[in-house]
Amino acid sequence: MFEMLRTVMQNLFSRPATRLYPKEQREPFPSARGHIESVIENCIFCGLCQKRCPADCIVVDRAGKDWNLDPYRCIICGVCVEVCPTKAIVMSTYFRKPARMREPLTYHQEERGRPPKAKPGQDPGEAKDQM
Amino acid sequence: MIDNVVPVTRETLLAEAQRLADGGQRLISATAIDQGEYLEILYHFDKDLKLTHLKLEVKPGEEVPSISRVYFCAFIPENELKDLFGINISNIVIDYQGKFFLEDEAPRTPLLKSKPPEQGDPREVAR
Amino acid sequence: MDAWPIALAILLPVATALLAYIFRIRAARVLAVVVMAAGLMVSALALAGRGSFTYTPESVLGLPIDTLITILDLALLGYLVWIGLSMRRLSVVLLAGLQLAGLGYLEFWLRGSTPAVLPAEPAMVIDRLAVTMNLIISGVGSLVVLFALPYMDEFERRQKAMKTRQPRFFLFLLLFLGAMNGLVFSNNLLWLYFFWEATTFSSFMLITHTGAREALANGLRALWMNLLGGLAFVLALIFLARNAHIVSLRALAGWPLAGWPGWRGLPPIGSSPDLLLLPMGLLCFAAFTKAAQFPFQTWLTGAMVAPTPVSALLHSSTMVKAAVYLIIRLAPAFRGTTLGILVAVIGGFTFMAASTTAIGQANGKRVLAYSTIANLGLIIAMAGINTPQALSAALLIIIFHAISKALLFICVGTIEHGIRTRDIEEMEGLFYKMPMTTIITVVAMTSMMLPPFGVLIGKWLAIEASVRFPLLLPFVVLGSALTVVFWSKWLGRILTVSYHRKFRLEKLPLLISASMLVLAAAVVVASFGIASVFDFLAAPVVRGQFGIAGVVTPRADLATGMGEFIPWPIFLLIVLVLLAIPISFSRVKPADIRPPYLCGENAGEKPGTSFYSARDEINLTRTGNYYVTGVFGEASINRWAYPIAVGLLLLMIGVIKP
Amino acid sequence: MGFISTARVKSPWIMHFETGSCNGCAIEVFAALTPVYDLERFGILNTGNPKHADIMLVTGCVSFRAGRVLRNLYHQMPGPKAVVAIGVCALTGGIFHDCYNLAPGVDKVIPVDVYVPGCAARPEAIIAGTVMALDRLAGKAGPPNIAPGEPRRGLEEGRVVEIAPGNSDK
Amino acid sequence: MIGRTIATYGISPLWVTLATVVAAPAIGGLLTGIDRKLTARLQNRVGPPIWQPFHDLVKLWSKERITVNQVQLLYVYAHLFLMIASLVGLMLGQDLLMIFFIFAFSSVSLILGGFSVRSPYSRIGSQREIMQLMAYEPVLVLMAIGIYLATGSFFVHEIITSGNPLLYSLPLVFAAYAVILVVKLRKSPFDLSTAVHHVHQEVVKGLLTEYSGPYLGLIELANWYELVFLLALGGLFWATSLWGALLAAAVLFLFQVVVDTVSARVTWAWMLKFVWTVGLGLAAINIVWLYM
Amino acid sequence: MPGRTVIPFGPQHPVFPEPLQLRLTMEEERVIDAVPALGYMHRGIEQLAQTKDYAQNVFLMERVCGICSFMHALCYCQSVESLLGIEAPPRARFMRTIQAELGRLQSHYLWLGLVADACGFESLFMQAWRNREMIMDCQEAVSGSRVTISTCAIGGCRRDWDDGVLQELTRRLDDVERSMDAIAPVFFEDPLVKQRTVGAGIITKQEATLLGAVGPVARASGIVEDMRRLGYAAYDELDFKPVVETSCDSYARMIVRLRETFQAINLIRQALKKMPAGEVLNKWKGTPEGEAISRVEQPRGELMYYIRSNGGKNPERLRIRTPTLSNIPSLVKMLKGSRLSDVPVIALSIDSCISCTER
Ligand code: NFV
Ligand code: SF4
Ligand code: SF4
Ligand code: SF4
Repeated sequence: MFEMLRTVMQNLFSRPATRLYPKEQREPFPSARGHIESVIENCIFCGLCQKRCPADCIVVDRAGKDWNLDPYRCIICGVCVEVCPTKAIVMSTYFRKPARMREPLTYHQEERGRPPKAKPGQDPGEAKDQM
Repeated sequence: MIDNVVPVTRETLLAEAQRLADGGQRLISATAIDQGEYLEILYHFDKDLKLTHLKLEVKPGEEVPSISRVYFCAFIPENELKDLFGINISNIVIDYQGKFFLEDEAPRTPLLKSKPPEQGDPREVAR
Repeated sequence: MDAWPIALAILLPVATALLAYIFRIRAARVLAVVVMAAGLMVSALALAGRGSFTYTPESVLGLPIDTLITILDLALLGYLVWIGLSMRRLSVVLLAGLQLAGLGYLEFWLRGSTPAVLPAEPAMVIDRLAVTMNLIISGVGSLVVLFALPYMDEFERRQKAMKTRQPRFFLFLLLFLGAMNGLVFSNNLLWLYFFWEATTFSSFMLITHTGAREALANGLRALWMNLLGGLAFVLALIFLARNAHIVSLRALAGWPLAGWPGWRGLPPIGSSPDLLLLPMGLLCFAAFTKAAQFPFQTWLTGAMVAPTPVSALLHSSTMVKAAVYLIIRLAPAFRGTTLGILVAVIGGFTFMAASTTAIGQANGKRVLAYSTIANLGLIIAMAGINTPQALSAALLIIIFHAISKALLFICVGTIEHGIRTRDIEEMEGLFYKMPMTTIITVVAMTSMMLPPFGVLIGKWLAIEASVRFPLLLPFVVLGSALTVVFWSKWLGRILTVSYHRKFRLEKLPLLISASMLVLAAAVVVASFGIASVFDFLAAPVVRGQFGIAGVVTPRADLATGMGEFIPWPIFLLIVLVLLAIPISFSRVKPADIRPPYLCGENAGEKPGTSFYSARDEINLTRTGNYYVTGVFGEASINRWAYPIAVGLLLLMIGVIKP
Repeated sequence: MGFISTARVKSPWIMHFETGSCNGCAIEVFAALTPVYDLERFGILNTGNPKHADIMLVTGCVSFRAGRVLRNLYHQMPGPKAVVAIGVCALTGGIFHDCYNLAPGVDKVIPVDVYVPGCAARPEAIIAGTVMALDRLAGKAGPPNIAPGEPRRGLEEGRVVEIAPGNSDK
Repeated sequence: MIGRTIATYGISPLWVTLATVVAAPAIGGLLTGIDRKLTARLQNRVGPPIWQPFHDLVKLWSKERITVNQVQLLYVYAHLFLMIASLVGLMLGQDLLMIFFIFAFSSVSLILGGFSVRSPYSRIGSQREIMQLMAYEPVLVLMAIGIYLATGSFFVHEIITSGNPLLYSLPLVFAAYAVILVVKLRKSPFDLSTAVHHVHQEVVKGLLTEYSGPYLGLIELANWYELVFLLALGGLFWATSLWGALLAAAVLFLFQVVVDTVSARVTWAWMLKFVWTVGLGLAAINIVWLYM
Repeated sequence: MPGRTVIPFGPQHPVFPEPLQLRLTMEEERVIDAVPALGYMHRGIEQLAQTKDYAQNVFLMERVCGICSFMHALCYCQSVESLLGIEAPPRARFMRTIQAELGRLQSHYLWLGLVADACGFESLFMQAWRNREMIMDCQEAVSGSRVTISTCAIGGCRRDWDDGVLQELTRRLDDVERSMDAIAPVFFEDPLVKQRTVGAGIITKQEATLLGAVGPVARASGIVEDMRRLGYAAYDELDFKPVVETSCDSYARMIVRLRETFQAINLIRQALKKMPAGEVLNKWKGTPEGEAISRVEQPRGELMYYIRSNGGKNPERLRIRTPTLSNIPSLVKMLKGSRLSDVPVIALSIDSCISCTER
């Protein structure tokens, strides 16, 4: 009891350990695996990522030039990022923000050089810009 | 490959287990492998970091005596084998009757590659 | 004539008893008992309406009553000896035989030349205390007897009795009523002794009513313990007659009163009050046995094998009260003596020990028995310290305990017949089976332990009264705290209402529901009007003894000068809460009723009570009460309680040595 | 916001139930309660009892047995109530979506309000998800999500909550 | 305090009652908030805002009312009303013993509420609450007696006006009271029957498991009254001055907060042993000393 | 005479972070029988592993459990490596050791918090978990993820650490140790904690062997049993002695884990000092064949992977035997005769991890 008393008294007179998320946000570690994003313009639809993904959450539609990701199944292992020959998948250090709907993302490659487009209603963005 | 594999039969299993128990061996676990025709059951034992295995081959549906009277802790892997492979292990100290991990909605004997034996679902029997 | 209510009170039950025994027709018995109950109530009210008076009946059918009583007394003791012989119980033979000898010595050797009746000292004194007791005996007693009528029918059906033993049962039950009334009216100690033994006797006959082996064993235990007290009583009588020439209760209690005539006209001898300590101590000892104080508690718990009306009447509300009645009568004499303190301590100790033991009991009737013992102990403790407040507390507890406890026994008897067990554990969800009984039981239990009911107010008074008695205080404090424990446990169990079920009012025989309802109403009304009850019944007694009441009733409440208890706001609150019942029932829609939390595994038809567990089996949950038998079990309590109780008794005997 | 919805938003009590997965997310839920993240700042209490909870945090991929429990617990929560599914297991089954002993996804069993992705979901994400679920308590959110398809069997009479939009608004 | 005001200025009891009924929950709620904040700070956390309990209460009242049976509500009302009654009794300067009995009644109704459902956890909680009752009840009564012996009255208003602070004559009783305060508030190490605010308890929420929504809110409200009642009772030990009383109450309050944070839960057997030896012992020694 | 009480303890119960049910039959609060009911967390990983290829399975095995996830991957990789007949490069072996010990550290801290909570000691729980966050930060610093760190790969480690990471690790370790020193005495000496744990759930040495107890449960009963003595990863080059206590009760188990946290820090320091430079990943080709067993010492005890391959793309059979599975018989034994209030303490004293148990 007295050992604990010392600790709690120290606590009372020191700053709380709490990180006041969302008011204060810590910079993620540089190597942090937050979520993956596609740089769809780089994709060559080789299908490697689909083959190696342990959670089967990528579907590459070569014909329709669609790169489908179920971000709500992705376990953020980073294998796809590693195997992609063209660096068409990048790992963001920010975690994916919570959502009210659970629908897969489809990246469609219009033609090279155009920005990626997500399905309406979906925001693959980061938690950072949410709060 | 693994060493120290002692083949046993259904008759000698209990005696062998008892011998190992007397020798101060600790039961690690039991593993079943579906070989199509027959099931291979490996009982793993350990003493001073050295492994010993008992290897038993059974046909689907054959009754296997439980070693849980020798090693109380065997009831866990045995119930597991009963659930996942439908191995007919009799006389388990705490018998979950095929409902150890799986409940009614789950598929029967999911790890068995062949068709489950025709002796009826242990879960049905339990009910 | 003045005396008709007295005659009615004593003789009517006796006559009815004989009638019921002789005419073995059920209808006749019922009629006779109903008439008797009415008669008793009338007589009790008549007596209550009158001031104190004395009365000395001369003779019956030409036989001097003194002689008659002597003869009956000897016959009774002789019969008891015979019982002892026929059951081969040496202790009974010995104790009854010794009493017989003592009585013979008293009557034949000590009797002077001619029996001169003493005009100065009446044989019967009817004062407020006697009236109070009479009201309890005749009021509560009659209700219990009425309850017994249908109860015994059911009882015999349950027992599968071949031949009805009801005539015998009612014979002793009603004889007891008569004897009890006689006891509280008697001033002549010899008479009192006779009635005392008569209650012992009928208690024995009623405990052994079924004739089962356990009943016989327990009956014999009750008998020898009570006979031990009887022996002490006789010894006290002999001592009083020989050395002090006193044979009247009033004289004994009022001693030393100058000019008071002694026995048979002789002046009391001996000048020191210490001289009387011995007989007084012996009488207290007799009272301890009868009130089942530790270490004699076992006879009363054993007596619970008797049919429930017996427990209700003899072993809680009346017979055992005879003992505390005697102590209250004697109390003025030993006020302020060491004997008084010791009596208080013994009572207080019993109060605490019995309350503690009750926690470890799962048998409903045994809980009631221990609670009775505890309350008797508290009353004795109060009588022992005998201050105005203490006396008020004692009287209040006598009154309220009698009503509540009789009601409780009736309820438990009814429950026992309803669910076939008296095990508290089995009373779960009683509300669905017997809603009315349950509610009344709840009222009764609440009245035993919670404000604003009489028993608790009595306890409050008792605590305030014992503040100045440090030796008694710890017992009273612990005892009253522990009382709550066993009651709330039991109460909780019967109040359990499980999930989603309909219920219907149970059908009870008219006499059972009537007696229950009347008693329940009496509990509530008397507690609400506790101030009037106190003013009418208790205050005169206290004032008679002390000149002051000690407790006043300024605002329909009780105030002691140290504190004040105002019950009616609490009543108001309770009524307020009760008004919430219809509201709460109407606001809860069926869809709002969800099964209880079972860690998410509710299962089965009644999702409230069962859950899935290993192998997806459906298991029933249950929750047992805590009895902590390792601490509160009889065996573990007795381990320390017996030595202490025996030690206290020895101490008392040491104090009274002349 | 009204008086009542303010209070609701400021005092969301949570209950956590793990429905069978790797525990990673369950432990992160715990971590969110501890000093460094301190959910209690938001007035959140971990009640551990469905009858007291406003928000149920569900982790794990809903094995059959746990599904039975999950639905029962949901039924015992008083409305308005919200459900936050945490971790990809609870969302779709994640890496386990092909396993035989589960019908992956919490929304197959009870309506879900907020999905918190991640494997494991970080405590910050859990906080963010819980805060998002407050809209439901304030009465501002649309109907919760239910996975299409047959309701799961094995739930006896009297325990089944009809899965219909708006159920948790009751 | 207020009792003295009545005694000296003759304020109508009705006003006192009203003021008590209104002010006590405000104070109690705030104190609960401070308690939670302080606990959080002692644990190196930020913790909820101080007025958090009020949010909780309003929220609970606005929730769907679900029950396990229809009669549960009854016990809640009884608990609440009787708790208010005991506080009002205290404020009106009534007989201390009577107040304690009403207080006990209030606890018993909560126990019965726990018993009234066929839910194992709630009933185990009730059983344990009975054990707690068994532990603290004798100490409370002894405390009343000690106060009587020191002041010659059971009336709170006379106790207040009786001269010396009670703490001079009853220091050990005060200590015993501090012990049972922790028991009564169900704080660690004696949080046996129910868990106070997010402690994980083997009996889930014990006694309160089956209460939810508005009913739970009422119990929470009763808890606030109870807190004020118990602290006011503590204040009685230095009732000669308002500041003294507040100080005594504050000391007790801080004591229970700190004890709550620095101790593990004990078993009820141990609690019984502890309270009956240490608590009763302290009180008894003090009282024996008063007799001498 | 006292009434029997039968209650479900779990699956949803505040003292269990995971679904596990104990059906307790009690007399008053004395447990006379406890029957565990499992199956709430069973997914069927052993079967799923047969459908994924060897590399993907690393990630699956990590997710057997989120608490001891790294060592699952490690053990799996070791078993595959021994099938393939390859070895991880030395630097990778040291990195594996460090991460394994970090995992042990956080797992023990997690447990210390939970057991404090089970004793009803909330602030101690908070303290333990606050300290655990520092270890989580270490983990995140070295791997980029808090829980499932996904750093192990067949043939070594996926990513090398640069000096910044190593320095960061050294610095944070000091913080961890300092904060640990502050609360360790509470576990060691607090009278109330001792009152709850000493004598609770005794399991003697003989019983422990027959019941198959492993890890801290066995070591607290005086059995010197520690798979790290097998010398996998870099353990053969580090200096350590298994922590053994002999009082056989929950207190001993607590002390074993507490001392192991200090030991873990020590091991990490040693490993950091001795860590060689070089490659971290050996490339491999082809499909393995045969059968192999690999065992590692998890925070909760011995973990065994049995793998059999017939040369296909996927393993033919993968058997995972986790420590908790072996400790549950001991739990059943310990619970008999305990008090209800001790059930959480005892149930936690084997540090049950149901997700491991049921896979
Ligand atoms: N340590 C560990 Fe595990 C493994 N393998 C085990 O029971 O935590 Ni989830
Ligand atoms: S691996 Fe890269 S390039 Fe190939 S399909 Fe995937 S994203 Fe496109
Ligand atoms: S991160 Fe892993 S799980 Fe997610 S898409 Fe890439 S490979 Fe699949
Ligand atoms: S989402 Fe990932 S970390 Fe969370 S429980 Fe599932 S597998 Fe574990």
